[in-house]
Amino acid sequence: MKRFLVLLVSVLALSLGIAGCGRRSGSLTVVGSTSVQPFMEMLAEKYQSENPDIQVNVQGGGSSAGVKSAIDGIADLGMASREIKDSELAEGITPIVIARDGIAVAVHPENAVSDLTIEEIRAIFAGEITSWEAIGGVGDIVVVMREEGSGTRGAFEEIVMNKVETTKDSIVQGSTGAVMSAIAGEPNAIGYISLANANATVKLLDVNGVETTNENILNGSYAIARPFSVCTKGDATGLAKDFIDFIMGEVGQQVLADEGLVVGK
Amino acid sequence: MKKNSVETPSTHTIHKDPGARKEKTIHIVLLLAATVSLLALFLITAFVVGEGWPVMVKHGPLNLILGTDWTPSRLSFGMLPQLTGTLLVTLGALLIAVPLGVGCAIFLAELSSEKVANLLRPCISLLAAVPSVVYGFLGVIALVPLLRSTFGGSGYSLLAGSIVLAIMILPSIINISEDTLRALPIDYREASLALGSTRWQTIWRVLLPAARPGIVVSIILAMGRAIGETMAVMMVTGNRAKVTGALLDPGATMAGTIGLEWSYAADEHSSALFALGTFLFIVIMLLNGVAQLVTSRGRVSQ
Amino acid sequence: MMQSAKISVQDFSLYYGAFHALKKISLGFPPRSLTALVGPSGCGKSTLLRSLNRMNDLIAGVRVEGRVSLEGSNIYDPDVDVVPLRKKVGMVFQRPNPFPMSIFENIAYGPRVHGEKKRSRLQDIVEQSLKSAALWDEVKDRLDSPALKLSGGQQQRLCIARLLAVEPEVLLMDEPCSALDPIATEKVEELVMDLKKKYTIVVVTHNIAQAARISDYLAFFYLGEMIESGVTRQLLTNPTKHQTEDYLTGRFG
Amino acid sequence: MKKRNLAQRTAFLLIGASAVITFALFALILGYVLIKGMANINWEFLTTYPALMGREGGIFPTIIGTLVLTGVALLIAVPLGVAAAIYLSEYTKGGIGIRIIRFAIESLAGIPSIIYGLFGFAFLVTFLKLGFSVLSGAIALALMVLPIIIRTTEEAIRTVPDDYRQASLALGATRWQTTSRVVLPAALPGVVTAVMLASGRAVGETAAVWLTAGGALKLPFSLHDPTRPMTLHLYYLAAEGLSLERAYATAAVLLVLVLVVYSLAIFFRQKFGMKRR
Repeated sequence: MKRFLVLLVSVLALSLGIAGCGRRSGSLTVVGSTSVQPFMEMLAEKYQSENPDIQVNVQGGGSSAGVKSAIDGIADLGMASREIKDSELAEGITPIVIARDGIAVAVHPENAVSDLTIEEIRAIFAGEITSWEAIGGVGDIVVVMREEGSGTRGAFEEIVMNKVETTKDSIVQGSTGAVMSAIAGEPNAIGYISLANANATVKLLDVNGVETTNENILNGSYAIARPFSVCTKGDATGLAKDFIDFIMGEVGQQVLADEGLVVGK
Repeated sequence: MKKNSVETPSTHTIHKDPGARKEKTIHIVLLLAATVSLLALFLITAFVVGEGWPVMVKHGPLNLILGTDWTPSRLSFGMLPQLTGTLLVTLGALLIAVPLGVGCAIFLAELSSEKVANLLRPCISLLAAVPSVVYGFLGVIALVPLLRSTFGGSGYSLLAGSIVLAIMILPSIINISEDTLRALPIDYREASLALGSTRWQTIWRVLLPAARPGIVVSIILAMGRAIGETMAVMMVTGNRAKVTGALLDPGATMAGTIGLEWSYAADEHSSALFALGTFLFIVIMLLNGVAQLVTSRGRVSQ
Repeated sequence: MMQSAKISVQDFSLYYGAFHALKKISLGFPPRSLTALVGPSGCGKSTLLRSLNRMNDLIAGVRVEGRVSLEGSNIYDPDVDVVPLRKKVGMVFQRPNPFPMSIFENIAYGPRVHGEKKRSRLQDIVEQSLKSAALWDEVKDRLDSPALKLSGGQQQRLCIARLLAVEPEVLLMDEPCSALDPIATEKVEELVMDLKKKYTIVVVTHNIAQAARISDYLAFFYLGEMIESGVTRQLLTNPTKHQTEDYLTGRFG
Repeated sequence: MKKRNLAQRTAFLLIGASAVITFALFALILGYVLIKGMANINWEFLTTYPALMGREGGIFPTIIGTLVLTGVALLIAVPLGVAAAIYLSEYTKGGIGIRIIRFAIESLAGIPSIIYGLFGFAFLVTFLKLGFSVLSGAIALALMVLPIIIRTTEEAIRTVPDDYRQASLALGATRWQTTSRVVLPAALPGVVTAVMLASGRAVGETAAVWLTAGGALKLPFSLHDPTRPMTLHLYYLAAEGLSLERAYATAAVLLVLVLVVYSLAIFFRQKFGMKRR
């Protein structure tokens, strides 16, 4: 039983002691947007294979948690899938856009509609058009949206809604995947998703007659896209700068392009 | 003549024995371990309430509770949609789970043979072990499509949440209700049967009323579980932040909204989620209090 | 009797909350002899026994007045540590209560908690104690088997052996045979007769015949009071108080 | 007379139906997940790293994540919980302070896991700057399972007969000697039950670790590394629609682990003759 006491005391000491000690050198912690996370993990994998002594920890948590972690020094790099807010810039955050992700408007594959104007999309998401009949389809529209605060939603509202409020009469899902499965299971659904994560279970609509492709985003004819960025407190230095340089270099940008993101100016 | 009060032996002995000091140290270490729970409760309260405080102060708790518009991007934090959503989902779950659970408890305690009961009882305990995210997963792939094809609409609905929750809270209702029924003295049954009542009359008029405190406790505890459940509910309810009275509508709950939005929430939005958490915390603590009160009143083993 | 007593109580009263359980008891227990406490249920005899090594401390709301002297010093003095006290004044309970351990571990428990670590020394103590408790021959081949597998009488003798292993000076026995059959009772009684040559023993019993067989002195209790005490044979043949006579002739209890 | 029989027959029919429905549900849920999942489980799935966020490959790091989080949580919670249970059952007879502590324990037991998550995020991750890490997740889990350990252990200790304590004390053993050498060994099966119930809860938890452990799909090499347990991985697989087969398989692995742990708990509890909660 003495051992039991020793154990008790040492666990207490351990948990307190560990709280105080520092991180290994040669490691980077990247925290933030779950949309950027998969791409960052691939970048980290590539980077570590070139620099075997360096550990890159990539964690989710969301854009805000990422930026906040960078401000608080919990993370070396924050990841954001939305514009950096003024309040965050005021804390000395330096963002770098590493790629852009198109936001596609998606419907059920069997939906007759395949092209909408941006005004029609706005009217649908504002709850002004509630029936497909008004725009060439059948049935009542079921709107699927991302949750409040999501980068995809933020970008969609900023670019498409133009200060018009979105309807409350919608299903709200926590991820692009969940939005897609809601649309795939509901013939009358419409929603917006990350282009890089889109798959064949849903049909992507043309907007103003322009197909949703990376080329069209790059040439500016398809305007709904959001920035993926990493950020540091102040200017990046040391390992963090090295990793950012890698991401912005040829190899890094190619990894992102291969995964369906829009890179380059 | 000397008077000695002998309530705790250690208080009035002088520790000449060298071992006594060790005893005292152990006593203190154990006491400290016991107070960790209190410390944890204090810290949880302080940090959840503390983080939610700015929004509480800025908007006023009453405005938050009664506000019907939840639009964090416009800094509008009406929480009535989540409050009513939580209430509806929970009531729906209880409506399904209480009759099933109490029925099942009666079956196990009064009707089935001991052999069958001993076989079935572990199954219920195992049902309680299934992680909530597994229920959520099954809800998305099986229940939502089923509701869609049965009732129309998208299938994502408060009803879907209620059904998933009902399954999740069934085991605790069955367990506690059965324990309470079994703890009733055999005399009750004999007395009632000796008066010529049928078994059902005995159960309905004698045993169930006598077991009421235990069953009530089981329902209150199940309610707490249902109100606080996050993952499973968030995955199937559709999370629409709009006040509704219809179980077939999509809707949001307090816990579900926190789970859904915490990762992207910044500044005031984040604080608002903690405020939502504070209300959730208050509701749960009230339920806990009631459960503890009923328990100590009815001397029910829980 | 008082002067030569190993342990004695003087003007001793005990309360459970408001209930006055022992009323100003004065009684001495002579060394190397057996004193039996008798009386009907609830008369306070067990309470008095448990006061002699302060086992009553474990019950909430107990309050005592008066003295219990062990070799002249009051065991209720504030500077007394109950741990060495209970080592000196050991107790055997109504129901045999061996620990759920092996026979060996049961006996070795006491010496161990008092600091004995050497295995060879412990083995000696176990053998010696079991021999003193007249159990050695029955269990010497299975010291590692669980104590709870022994019969009731063997368990009770094991408990006595366990007590002897800590080298007490006073043995308190609370109806030690009430849970045993007649044959086991006989064996325990034989053991007790043997032990009283070395130890001061106090036995609570409601079996008058047993008290007559084993005790040197007798004290009769009724409703929290000690009615009378004296040499066993005299008291049994010639009680001076009518309550004692009523009890002995079986009118109550 | 007939009417009474009819009432009884109807009632018993309904009761029987509720039992049948409950157990059919039980069989359906477990059977569905296990059958669907087992088809996709093989040695490779259990021992290889996921690729493309889990669309391909196995779940090895998430199994380790679950085990490490649970292990560290127990390392913190078991000594604390057992010590607290000992204090409450052996060292005190009540009083206002003890009533408050008991209230705190009962309250902790009722607090939903999302609140533990919020607390962990605000206090451990941000305030103590432990970051999204194994340690943050494990501490949040430890506090969550603490009441389970305390209550189950206390109950086990209470079933130890008072005879043992009295015998030990009467031999001149101190309270701690009595507790550690006699009472605890006798209550050991109950303590094991407590540990099993707590690990089952920790293994199955999602919300509390989601907000505290980070969720990186990597092996954690120190307490400061982030990690992703199986529950969280299943959530991502299901919610992000990454891979349905892998979601089933992960759910099955998770379920098997939890069921094994709970079965052990039930086994020890029945062996020990304790009551269910």
